[in-house]
Amino acid sequence: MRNPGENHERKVLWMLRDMPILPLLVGSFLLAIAFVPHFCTVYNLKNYLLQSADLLIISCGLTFVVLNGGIDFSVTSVLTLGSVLGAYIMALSPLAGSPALSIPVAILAMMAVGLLVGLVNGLSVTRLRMPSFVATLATQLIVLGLAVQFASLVSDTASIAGLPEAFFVLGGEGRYFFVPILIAFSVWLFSHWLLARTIFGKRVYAIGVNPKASFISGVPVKKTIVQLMIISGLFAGIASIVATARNQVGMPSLGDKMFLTTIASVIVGGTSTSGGFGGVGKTLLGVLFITLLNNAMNLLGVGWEVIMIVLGALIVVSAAGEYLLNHRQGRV
Amino acid sequence: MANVALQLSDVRKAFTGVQVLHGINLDLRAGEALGLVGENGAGKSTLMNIIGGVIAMDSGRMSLFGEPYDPRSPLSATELGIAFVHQELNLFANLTVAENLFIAGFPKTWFGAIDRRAMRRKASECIARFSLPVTPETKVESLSVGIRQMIEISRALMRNTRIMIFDEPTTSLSKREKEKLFKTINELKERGISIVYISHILEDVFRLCDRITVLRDGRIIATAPAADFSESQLIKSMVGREMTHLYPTVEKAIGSTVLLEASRISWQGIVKDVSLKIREGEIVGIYGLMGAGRTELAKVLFGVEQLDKGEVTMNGVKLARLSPEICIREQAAFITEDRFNEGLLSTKPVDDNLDLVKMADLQNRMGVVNVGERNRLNQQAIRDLQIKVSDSKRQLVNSLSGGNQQKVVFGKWVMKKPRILILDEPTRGVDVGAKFEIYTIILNLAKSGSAILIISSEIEELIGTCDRMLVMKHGVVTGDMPKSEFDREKILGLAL
Amino acid sequence: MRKCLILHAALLLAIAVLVGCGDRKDAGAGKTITLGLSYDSLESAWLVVNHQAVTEEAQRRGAKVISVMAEGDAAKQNVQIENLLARQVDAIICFPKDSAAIVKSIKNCRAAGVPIVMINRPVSGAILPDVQIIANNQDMAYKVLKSFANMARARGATYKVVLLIGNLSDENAVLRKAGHQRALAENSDVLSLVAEVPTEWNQDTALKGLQNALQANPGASLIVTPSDYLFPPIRAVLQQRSRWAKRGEPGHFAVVSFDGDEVGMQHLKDGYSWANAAQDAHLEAKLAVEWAFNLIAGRQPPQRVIYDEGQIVTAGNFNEVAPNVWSYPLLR
Amino acid sequence: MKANQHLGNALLLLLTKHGVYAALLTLVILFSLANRQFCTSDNLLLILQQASPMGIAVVGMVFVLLVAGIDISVGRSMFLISTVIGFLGTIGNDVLGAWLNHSWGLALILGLVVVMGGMIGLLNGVLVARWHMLPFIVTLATGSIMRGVGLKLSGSASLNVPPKLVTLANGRVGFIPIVVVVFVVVVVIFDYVLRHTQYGRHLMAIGASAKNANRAGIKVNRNLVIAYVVCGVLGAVGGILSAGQIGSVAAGFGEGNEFIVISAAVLGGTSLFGGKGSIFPGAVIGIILITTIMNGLAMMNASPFIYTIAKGLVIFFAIALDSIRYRGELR
Repeated sequence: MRNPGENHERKVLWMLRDMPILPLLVGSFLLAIAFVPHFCTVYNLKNYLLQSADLLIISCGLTFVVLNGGIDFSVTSVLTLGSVLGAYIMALSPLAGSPALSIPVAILAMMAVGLLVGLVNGLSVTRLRMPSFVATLATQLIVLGLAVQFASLVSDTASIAGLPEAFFVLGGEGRYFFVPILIAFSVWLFSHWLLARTIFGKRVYAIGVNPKASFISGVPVKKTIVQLMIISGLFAGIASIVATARNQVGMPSLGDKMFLTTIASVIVGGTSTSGGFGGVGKTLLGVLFITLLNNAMNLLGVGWEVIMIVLGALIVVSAAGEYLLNHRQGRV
Repeated sequence: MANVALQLSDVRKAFTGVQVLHGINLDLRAGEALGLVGENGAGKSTLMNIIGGVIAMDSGRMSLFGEPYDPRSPLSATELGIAFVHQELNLFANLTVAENLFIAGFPKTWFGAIDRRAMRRKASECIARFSLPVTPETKVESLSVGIRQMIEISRALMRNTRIMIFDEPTTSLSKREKEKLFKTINELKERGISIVYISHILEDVFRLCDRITVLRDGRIIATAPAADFSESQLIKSMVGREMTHLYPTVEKAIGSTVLLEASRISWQGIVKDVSLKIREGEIVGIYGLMGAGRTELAKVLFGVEQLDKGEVTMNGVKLARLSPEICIREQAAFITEDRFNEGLLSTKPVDDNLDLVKMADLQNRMGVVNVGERNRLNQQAIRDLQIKVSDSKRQLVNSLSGGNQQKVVFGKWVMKKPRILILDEPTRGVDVGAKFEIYTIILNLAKSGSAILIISSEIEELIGTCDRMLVMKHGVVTGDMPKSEFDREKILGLAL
Repeated sequence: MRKCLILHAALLLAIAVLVGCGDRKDAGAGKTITLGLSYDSLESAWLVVNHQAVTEEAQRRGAKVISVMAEGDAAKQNVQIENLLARQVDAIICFPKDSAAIVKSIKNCRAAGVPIVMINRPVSGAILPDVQIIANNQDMAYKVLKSFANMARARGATYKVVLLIGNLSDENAVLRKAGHQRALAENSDVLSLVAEVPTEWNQDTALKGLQNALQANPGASLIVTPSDYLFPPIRAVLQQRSRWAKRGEPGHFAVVSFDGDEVGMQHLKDGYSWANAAQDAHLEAKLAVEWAFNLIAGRQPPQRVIYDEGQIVTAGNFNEVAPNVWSYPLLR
Repeated sequence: MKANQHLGNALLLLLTKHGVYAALLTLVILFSLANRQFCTSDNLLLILQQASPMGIAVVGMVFVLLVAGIDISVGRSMFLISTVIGFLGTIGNDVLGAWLNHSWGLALILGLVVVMGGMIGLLNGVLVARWHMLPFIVTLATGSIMRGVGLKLSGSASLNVPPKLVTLANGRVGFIPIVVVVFVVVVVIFDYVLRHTQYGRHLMAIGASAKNANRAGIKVNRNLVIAYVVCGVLGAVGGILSAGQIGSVAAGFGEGNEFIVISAAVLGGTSLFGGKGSIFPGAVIGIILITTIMNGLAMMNASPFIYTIAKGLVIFFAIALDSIRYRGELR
């Protein structure tokens, strides 16, 4: 600041601190193009984007909660219950005969599941004053149990197949591969708009930094927290639509293993776990990076267990890096 | 000088550029009780925190019984025999009395477990000394504040203590408990332990202390045997400073409409039956000592805490329920005393702080904030309040000086053009120059017809700015006087 | 600042190392055939042997093998198969996690023109893979229990049956349950069902479930398990109740099993169990690789499903039949 | 109105303090009515036996919860530890094999893997205490690392554990299962540590207020780390016994155990906000209650998916009760 020579360095530092993931993403992408066989093919890049789609949707929702310094473990269960319920409506319910009716009803139902679970989470946090990480841990179990129980009641086999072909468009079947990408992008754009442009977004950031000061400044803290939990649930519901359409069955195990990648996308992207800093822009980079990692390692034949180790280590490194940077800045 | 327990020479300390202690020289003799008096903000707590190892001094020397003394942590101070009885309680409510007494070092059996029998025995002795109505096994959470404080004192006494510092120890004690404490303190003196006794209750200070030191504005004004002071002399030397800063003069008129009215407000036994009325253009001050219930009154008025009894009327509207949101709707504003925790998003840029209140008015039906308008208003506020910030979009609030931080808080509310302002310690941690600017802001707001309530522990400030003053003591209003009757000693007398 | 840069450099380096670790010999490879293996998991001993046999057989034929593991996540298996397709494998051999969800991958393979062979676990759905190499689950489950019933009838014994049930998202489990139930119904004179214990293919669930079922039904005397994989918990429970005894010894508790892997056959040989339906890990591997090569060469199979008829080994015919079972050489 | 509020508060206090006993009693009566086999000495012993391995882990979790931390990696550290034991058996080294089949050799190896559990706890503790990271994020991440390492070791196959261990975990002393004996010993030792040692009292103090504890001269960070180490060690012991009970370690082993462990601790009255909780009776009654629910539901032939829902509801209500008087930030 005082020394003009430091100016350039400060700019780089600012960029690195604000978006440490960006150079990493670009670097990894170049590495992947150079060294991973078949990475840079149309088929694979298409896959790459498709694989990011549902992850992006669900991570965007989670970003809102993390911005408040909380967490939402229940998103994966919403994915599961949504998938099973939607598939039931489209394949087994009395509506199943007419896809024109059953598909919209199913879509609404899947979103309603997310909305409802989000509402329960939000009320648990604000009214019952439960910390979100346990409230959602509990709802995760309950919703998952409901999903599996429901599936076992309506169907002999656990997964529900026989969904209408038209529904698969939402999952990017055949030449409609752009549809899920478009959905994910719209959700992302909407989230970005919410956070950057609307009063709701500004309030989310304010509460994340200092709930007490926000309350005194007239921010409806409880209402906003309920809203962001609902968004998290709702987006998980939307992700459930895309994921179900992509896998073409309703699966009671759909979200089981997805939480780690989701939270890793948010945290590695650079949203602070203590709240108030970050956003869906960073989450987008996080999603692209994590999916790239998954995709490239898969192409290289690296096992999923290695990917798990890498994801865990990345979360630790990101959180530690955040601590180091903030500590020096005197934030904390 | 063999009998000097603790010697301080030229101890200095500054916080964010504001000098709090200007070269303190102090001797504490072995076995004496030294009273330390001064207004709030005179630097007593800072001084004691330096001695207790909670904060480090900037420069100066301390020596303890002739040895150089520079504590790194509260622990090292404790180990060297300095014990602290704080205003706020330091006990663990989930543990028993005996456990609390021995928390720093339990008596142990040969294999390392806690020797319960020894602990109970020693604790019983301790309890017996104060004849407290507890057993060693009583859980602290079930005890009254007074008893807890006595336990805290006992805890300090258990250690090999040579110097004990009491910071307002009697605020929550009953009369009987207080008598017991005084008896103990006298015993301690006889055993050769030095006492530093900080209190606003001058009567107690006279009764207990051998010598009294008066601290004002971070300087020692006088140190003399207690017998050399009279109570009125003492008060005079506590407040009797020359006007160090000037107050702006703004011509304004007080209207007849009552904008803020509170009647018979009570909250949790800390605010008791308080009523007040403020008219448009009027500035009302509330003076009181720490713990008088001033801050709590402000919080209740603004709905931060829910009042137990009473009514609040704003702009002639009787409010059934109070919350910051509702108060803001009635065009009220509240500047808290705790800027860091309650006023600012300190890790966010200036812009994000300035628009926090106003942004609710800048949204369209979709909830989209009009960014252009916001930036315009922010820039206007920065200009109007002369906030010194280079890049309001990027620069974090916590990188600003105290005065500019406070101006950001003002800016946040002023943008909303409030009709009612509640200001709690509006110039705390603000340097002299910025104080003047803040007074100007306040007076101009009053000129434009706002009703203003200022809470402060600086009498000067209230005398310089207010049209009327209330004095609070133990949650009750003990005095109400117009500007013509302002008199420092009378005000302090009502508050003490 | 420097720390920040070093951190980035280190992370990129780590990624580069990971990339370097992967094999990329096929980058410019010529005409070698590449087989993609997508297994759900290798939880049971049968699968371990089968997976190894497939790999060895393929390599013997000069093919290169890329193996991915879905770790019990059907959605991930679909993604992994997409990535295998991106790597331009010539054929895929798949042990699916979810019999319904895998249909999506079959479609993808169709679209990419890559043949896919299912091994051991059948597909339930409208679209079948090019070839399924599977055991005749329902038939074998029926036969093995029926042969036990015949032995019981001959000895004049009657049994109260505790039936273990696998994960119902696995078509194998569904079919074996059906086979077992048919045998139970037909032989109700000697076999009566007292409890069904869902295991989810989880040994811990099986342990607790079995403990509770035996507690609730003290008269039970036969455990029917759909897989040798569940033998460890069965053995543990019986040991706890002092019922782990050989045939003819006091306290003996009868067991009828499925798979014919090393563990199951050893228990049969040692006299702890009565009968086992052995499916051939080696044979199925050999057939799968053979048909993968046939399909690559454009030869279509006579029928879509090729059965491993399996062998029913019982206490009575052990000496004659067991030597034909693949795991026989491994027995002690 | 005031009086009403007081009554409500008193009721709430009663519920939080003694609700778990009432619930246990009600359940026992209900299940006994539903199935005659429930209230037999055999079945009650079985419940104890099923509860013991997880119960040992709950004791460790109480330590972490007391200092307002949490360890959601406990299920996965169980998986890693048990996999290591199974893996040693597959190496095929003769010496190692002989050790695994020898009582003292096995004891030594078990001792070593328990130390490994302690190291995992140490890592968690250091990241939480020294690096000021949120406990649930830290343990989520380390948990996934451990799972990855475990899967890498086992190649996702199920591994057999040494027969000696199976005999140990399923054996009995007289009529009492050995695991129950181990559980009782652990409870007695750690309850003693918590109640009667300086360390235990310091944990309570830190949980009540870390700031005050620091001022009172307690070494907060060191005590915090030790709490995580205890949790890691006891998690490892619980995991080993659980694997021994099953007789093998499959890829799904340990998944979800953290739910059981945490909810048992909270049901037993341990607060998530620190400073409140006990091992006996708290942790013990908590894990017995959960096991009883599972056992009873199984006896009533309930669908296994109902278990998941029941587990979720139990943890939800336990934590809702715990949170009612919480006055901190909402997040």
